[in-house]
Amino acid sequence: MYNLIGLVVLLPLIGAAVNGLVGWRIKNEKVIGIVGSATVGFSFVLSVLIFIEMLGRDVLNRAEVIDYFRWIGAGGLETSFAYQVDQLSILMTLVVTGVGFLIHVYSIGYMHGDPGFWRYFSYLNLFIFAMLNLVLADNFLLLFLGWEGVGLCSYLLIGFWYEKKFTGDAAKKAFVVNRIGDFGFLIGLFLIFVTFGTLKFEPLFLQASVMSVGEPVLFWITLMLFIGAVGKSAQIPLFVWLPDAMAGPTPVSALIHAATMVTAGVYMVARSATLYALAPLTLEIVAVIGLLTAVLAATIALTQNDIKKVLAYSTVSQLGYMFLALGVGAFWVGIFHVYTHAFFKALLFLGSGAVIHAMHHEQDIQKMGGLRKYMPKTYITFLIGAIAISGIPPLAGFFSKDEILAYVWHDGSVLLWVFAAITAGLTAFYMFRLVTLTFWGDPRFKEHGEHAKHPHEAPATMTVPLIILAVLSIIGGWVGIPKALGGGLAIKQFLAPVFERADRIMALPEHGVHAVDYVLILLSVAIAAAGIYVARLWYLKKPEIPGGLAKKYSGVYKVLSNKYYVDELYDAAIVNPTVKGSRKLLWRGIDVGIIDGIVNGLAKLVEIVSKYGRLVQVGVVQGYAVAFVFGIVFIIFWLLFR
Amino acid sequence: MTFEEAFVYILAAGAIVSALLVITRRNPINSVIYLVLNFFFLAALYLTLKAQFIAIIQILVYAGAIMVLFMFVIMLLNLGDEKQLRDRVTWKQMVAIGLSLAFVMQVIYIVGFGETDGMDAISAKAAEIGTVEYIGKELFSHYVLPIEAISVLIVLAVVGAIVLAKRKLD
Amino acid sequence: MFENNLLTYIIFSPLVGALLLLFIERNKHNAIRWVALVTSFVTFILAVVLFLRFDAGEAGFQFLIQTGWIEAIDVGYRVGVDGISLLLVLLTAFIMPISILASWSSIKHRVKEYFVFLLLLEVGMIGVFLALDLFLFYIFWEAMLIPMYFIIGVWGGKDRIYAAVKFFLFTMVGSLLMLVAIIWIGVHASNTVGNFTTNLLVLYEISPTIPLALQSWMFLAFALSFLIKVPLFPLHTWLPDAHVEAPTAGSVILAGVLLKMGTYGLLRFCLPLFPAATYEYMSLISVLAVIGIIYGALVAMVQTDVKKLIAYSSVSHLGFIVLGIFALTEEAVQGSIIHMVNHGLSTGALFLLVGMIYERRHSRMIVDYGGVAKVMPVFAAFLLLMSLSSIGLPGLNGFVGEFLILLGAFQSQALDSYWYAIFAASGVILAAVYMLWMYQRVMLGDLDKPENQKLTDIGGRELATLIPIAIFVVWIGVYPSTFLDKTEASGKQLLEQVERGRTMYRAAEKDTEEDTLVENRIDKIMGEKN
Amino acid sequence: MVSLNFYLSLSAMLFTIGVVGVLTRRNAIIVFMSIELMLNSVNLTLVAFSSFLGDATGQMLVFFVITIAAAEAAIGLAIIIALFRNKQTVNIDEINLLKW
Repeated sequence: MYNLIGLVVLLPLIGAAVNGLVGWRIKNEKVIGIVGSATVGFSFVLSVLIFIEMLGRDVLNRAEVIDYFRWIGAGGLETSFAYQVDQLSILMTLVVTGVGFLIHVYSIGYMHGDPGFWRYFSYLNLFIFAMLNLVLADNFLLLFLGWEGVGLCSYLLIGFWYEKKFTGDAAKKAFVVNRIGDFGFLIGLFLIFVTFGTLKFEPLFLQASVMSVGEPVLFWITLMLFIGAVGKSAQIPLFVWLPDAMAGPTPVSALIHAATMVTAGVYMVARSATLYALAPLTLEIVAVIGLLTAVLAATIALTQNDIKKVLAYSTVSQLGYMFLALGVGAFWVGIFHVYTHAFFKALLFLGSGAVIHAMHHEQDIQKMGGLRKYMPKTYITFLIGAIAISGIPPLAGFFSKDEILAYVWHDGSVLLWVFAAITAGLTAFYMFRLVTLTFWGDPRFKEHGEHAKHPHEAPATMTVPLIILAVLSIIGGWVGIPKALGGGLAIKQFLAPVFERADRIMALPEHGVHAVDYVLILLSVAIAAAGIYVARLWYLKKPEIPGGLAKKYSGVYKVLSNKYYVDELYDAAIVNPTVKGSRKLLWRGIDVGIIDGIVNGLAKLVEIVSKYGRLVQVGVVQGYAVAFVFGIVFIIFWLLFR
Repeated sequence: MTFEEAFVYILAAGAIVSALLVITRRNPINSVIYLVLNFFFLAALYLTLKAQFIAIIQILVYAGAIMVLFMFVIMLLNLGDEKQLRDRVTWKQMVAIGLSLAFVMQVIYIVGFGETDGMDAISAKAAEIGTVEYIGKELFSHYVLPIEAISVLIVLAVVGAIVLAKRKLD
Repeated sequence: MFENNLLTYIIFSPLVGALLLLFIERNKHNAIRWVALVTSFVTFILAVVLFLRFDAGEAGFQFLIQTGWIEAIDVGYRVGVDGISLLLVLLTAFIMPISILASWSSIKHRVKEYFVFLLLLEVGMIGVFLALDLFLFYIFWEAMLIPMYFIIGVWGGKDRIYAAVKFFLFTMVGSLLMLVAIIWIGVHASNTVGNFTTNLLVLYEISPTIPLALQSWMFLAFALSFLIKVPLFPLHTWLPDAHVEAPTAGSVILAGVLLKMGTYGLLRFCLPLFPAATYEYMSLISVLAVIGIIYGALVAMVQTDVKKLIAYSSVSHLGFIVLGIFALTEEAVQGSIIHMVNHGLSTGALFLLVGMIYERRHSRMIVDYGGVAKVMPVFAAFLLLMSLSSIGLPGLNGFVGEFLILLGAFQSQALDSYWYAIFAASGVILAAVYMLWMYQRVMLGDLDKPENQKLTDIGGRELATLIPIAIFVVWIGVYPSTFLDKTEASGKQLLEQVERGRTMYRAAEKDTEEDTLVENRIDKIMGEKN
Repeated sequence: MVSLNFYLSLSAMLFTIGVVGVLTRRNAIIVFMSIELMLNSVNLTLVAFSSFLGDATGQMLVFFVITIAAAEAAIGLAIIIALFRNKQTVNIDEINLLKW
């Protein structure tokens, strides 16, 4: 079965090629949709089969590298299209193909009637292809191919409705900001190659595992790779692209900008866990950046009114959480959170998509409210998602979030824990602010008369994926029930071989069940519950409170609702000076002014010299004769007196 | 100063004056007349050098044939006086005159300091080699090839002159 | 017999076509076009045969032809192909039919002369890549200038004369110095082996014996000529003008092949002939290359004219290639060779695309467009593909070259600094900025200009020019081994040749160091006495 | 007795007068006559040397020079006539076709 991993990767590419090359001739949306979904569906089925086979194998024998063909080979560099099937990659593959399949199905309904329907499915399939390359690659270069490939698809899909200017801007911004991260990633790759002489994971990590902790080159490698992750996973300071990326179709936001692509950074760090474990300084940076991002994004989310923007900042915040987990050395927890987050965040996005669909592309939550009665299925599923992300047991979010908090606590930094806990509370708060404003209360849009909106429940292709994801959001976390609650942490055991080297280096104490664990669990649930309660109180019962607060702390509110002016800062500090400097100084100044000036100046000089020089030869014969005589006189003179 | 010497000096002075007159006359007709005069002086000078044949040729060919051709052309073209001969002496002319003076100085300098030993008097053979007989013998023995060549050249020149000067036939 | 003379057939088959064209009446435009196309296609087939019969394991020259020519100074008709020139010959032969197709309808006056010039140009270009005799090389090098001069000057845009003269003079300045150096090295050979010679194979043998001081001058003379052609910052200003004014096919050939002659010259002549001087000047040239990468990208970013933008992007890309050459590692040199091909394909295709849209709309200004993707979806797809290839997206050809070059430069012991590669890698970011910004302003957004609404999508002939390029773009991106394998042995051998110069250069460097040390000591002693 | 130097100096002066004529006059015919002057001064030199050295070669050369002068005069005057026909002038300042 392992040999079929190539087919898992290839199927979506076939789908993309079919839809991309002949899709515009197939006028039938159903055919296009089925081609798009079925290829991903088959991939999912195949990966499930592989997964089952893996579970059947001996624990030590589960990982395998399937080498297909040579890619780039020159000098000492050898890379191939080779896929590493192991616990980590198969888990990611399952998430990608599984959630991807649901979103494909959902998109058939969501994108109905769009003139670019074929194009959309082609891009989406291409994305799955690239993402699978990313998670299955057995070397950093192939990972980079997937890494850039998903970036490209994200570019294409954000700018899918290219007639609007802001979609193009957002797409370009996403790509370019990602490229800044990729720059770091590339340098990281070079350093790895210089240090280890290979880019393949296994030999590389094997070599690394015997190196001593804290070696400078490892610090630089991991830092550079982390810069790549910062770009892809939208962390400080490169998070600015993700909220703008919401310009794309909502299923795209669900798939790419919530469930899969943005978690690539987390995956990559987890994959290189061995390296990171050897670089404690980088791990600290990862933890701090992660936490800062989590807090910052959560605070921005408090004030946003665009339903998708709230979810986007929530994603940024959750990604920060994942990096926090990685930063304290809990690599498996980071992946665990990626896995649960994929379910509930995809669910939330798809739910919001259903709402937007129903509200005829209205995204402002201040103009919604009371949708509960119009679209009950969407409401229920969305609510499940919100509860899951808030961390209320026994939904998925609780388990992963609780593990993160526990690890942070055991890491010994109370400060980190406090901020992480506050962020959890904020998360619960803004999610329920969203739920309240959208679904509860009275409608704030026109229900009757002209320009009235008539919200309606979404079609089955959209609701079925919602329901499936809702179920997964509930049960998805049960693979990681902590010991304190009598669970076995199945996912930890499953992933352990992947992180075995890193764990050995980190040597985190295997903490047993303590009273403090129960306290922590209770605390985190309490914080989440408090958040939910406050949100419900403020926005449902006493809507005057948030308004009052906003007025009272108008400065803070302004900063938050303007996202800390980060975009403006970047524009003023980097973008504008570069563009202006290039235009005025480099192009007009150096290129046209100095270099061409010198060139044309030389030409002018020749012209001027010639202009006077040619006066010697004006065609008057006597002039020539004078010169002639002069020559004679000169020669005689020279002969006489030399 | 013997009479002979005085005679040579007078002839020399005449040659120079007539030459100067050639290049300073406005009217080309006058120039031609003075040029003919100059040629006569030169012919006389050739005689003092005992070159009778050359002197005769000078009169016959130069003064007699060539200068008549000049005269003929000037009259054919009916040229008037040259304007602005002296009213505008350009810097180019100044330079030309200056250069020429420098040139003549140089030559005289060379002549003055040159080695002319054994040549302070006309050779005894001079009277012999200047005769028609001697020159004729030389021309048609030693110089027979050049003389044939030059005769061809003369023919070519005549044909060329006709071609150049004739009006178009159309 | 066929195989023995294969290279001669490849070089001169376009010439046969050009001669044939002379016998066709000048107003039979279609016949002229077809003859030109068929000729160039035949050349391409021959080049493919060459590619297939090429033995990748052999590092030296293959298909050698050596015939005497001017015996007195040992100038010969010597041609041969190795891994470095093979791909470039193939590229040239590949680009030509495409250029001819691209000129099918856009050239309307003096059609016959145009195609004759194109074919003559091909003779010159292929000759440059195959010549193994400095004299022969120089003749081809100059011979190719003339058709290009006329192609820009006669069929170009409105400032064509300025551009053509600028192009000509820039190139001329360099090549005259090169001629001096060719004579010089020939004279040096006569001191060493007894007779004046321009035989490259002989010169390769004696080159390490040239003293460093002499090598430096010759290197500079050669390098200046090549670097102008490349063009390296700050010798690049002829390029934007020439590109903008040239007709589409002219730009395609200019970007696709002509610029590569400079980088090829570096690899074939500068490095192996003057190995010690290479070490002396490598950091200077590499710094300029890195400046060129960033500078070209920044200037490209703010261009208002699409063609100029692509022209400046060439400056940036060629900076990568030069950096790769002077990094002197296997990865970088192979990367440079493959990147020459890549740049030829992707930038050539970009110029083709710009030419297509120019033919329809008669404007190259970015502001005149916007939202064109709506009316020209196929065009938009190709433009995106080629832009992405130019950006260096993994899976497409541009990445293979860029990555190998950067990797090679990063680990290069000769350059001995990470900073070259780090700064060069920032060009990767900027490439995304300028290409995507251009793409966004031209293709995306609202289709608000009425003249753009009537644009028609590309047709069959245009597709025929783009699809082959697209195939190669993906092929090289996914399975570059087909091409990289051919360059491996020759690249390795080149590095060995250059390596010989290292000890010489190090020794010379040490001498000067010791001299200064001694001087310092003397100064010290003198100072103590006083 | 008059010395050779005297003849040579005289000839130099005549030559220079011819040069001045060539350089300063605008009338093509007078320029032409000045050239004849220069030729004659050279002839004088040749004859003088011939007589003083007792060698006939000089006089032979003079013979040829005169022949050439005749040919030259014929051609030159023909050119002047042709020129005058085209330009209605013999002023050499106006005859500057050599400019290009």
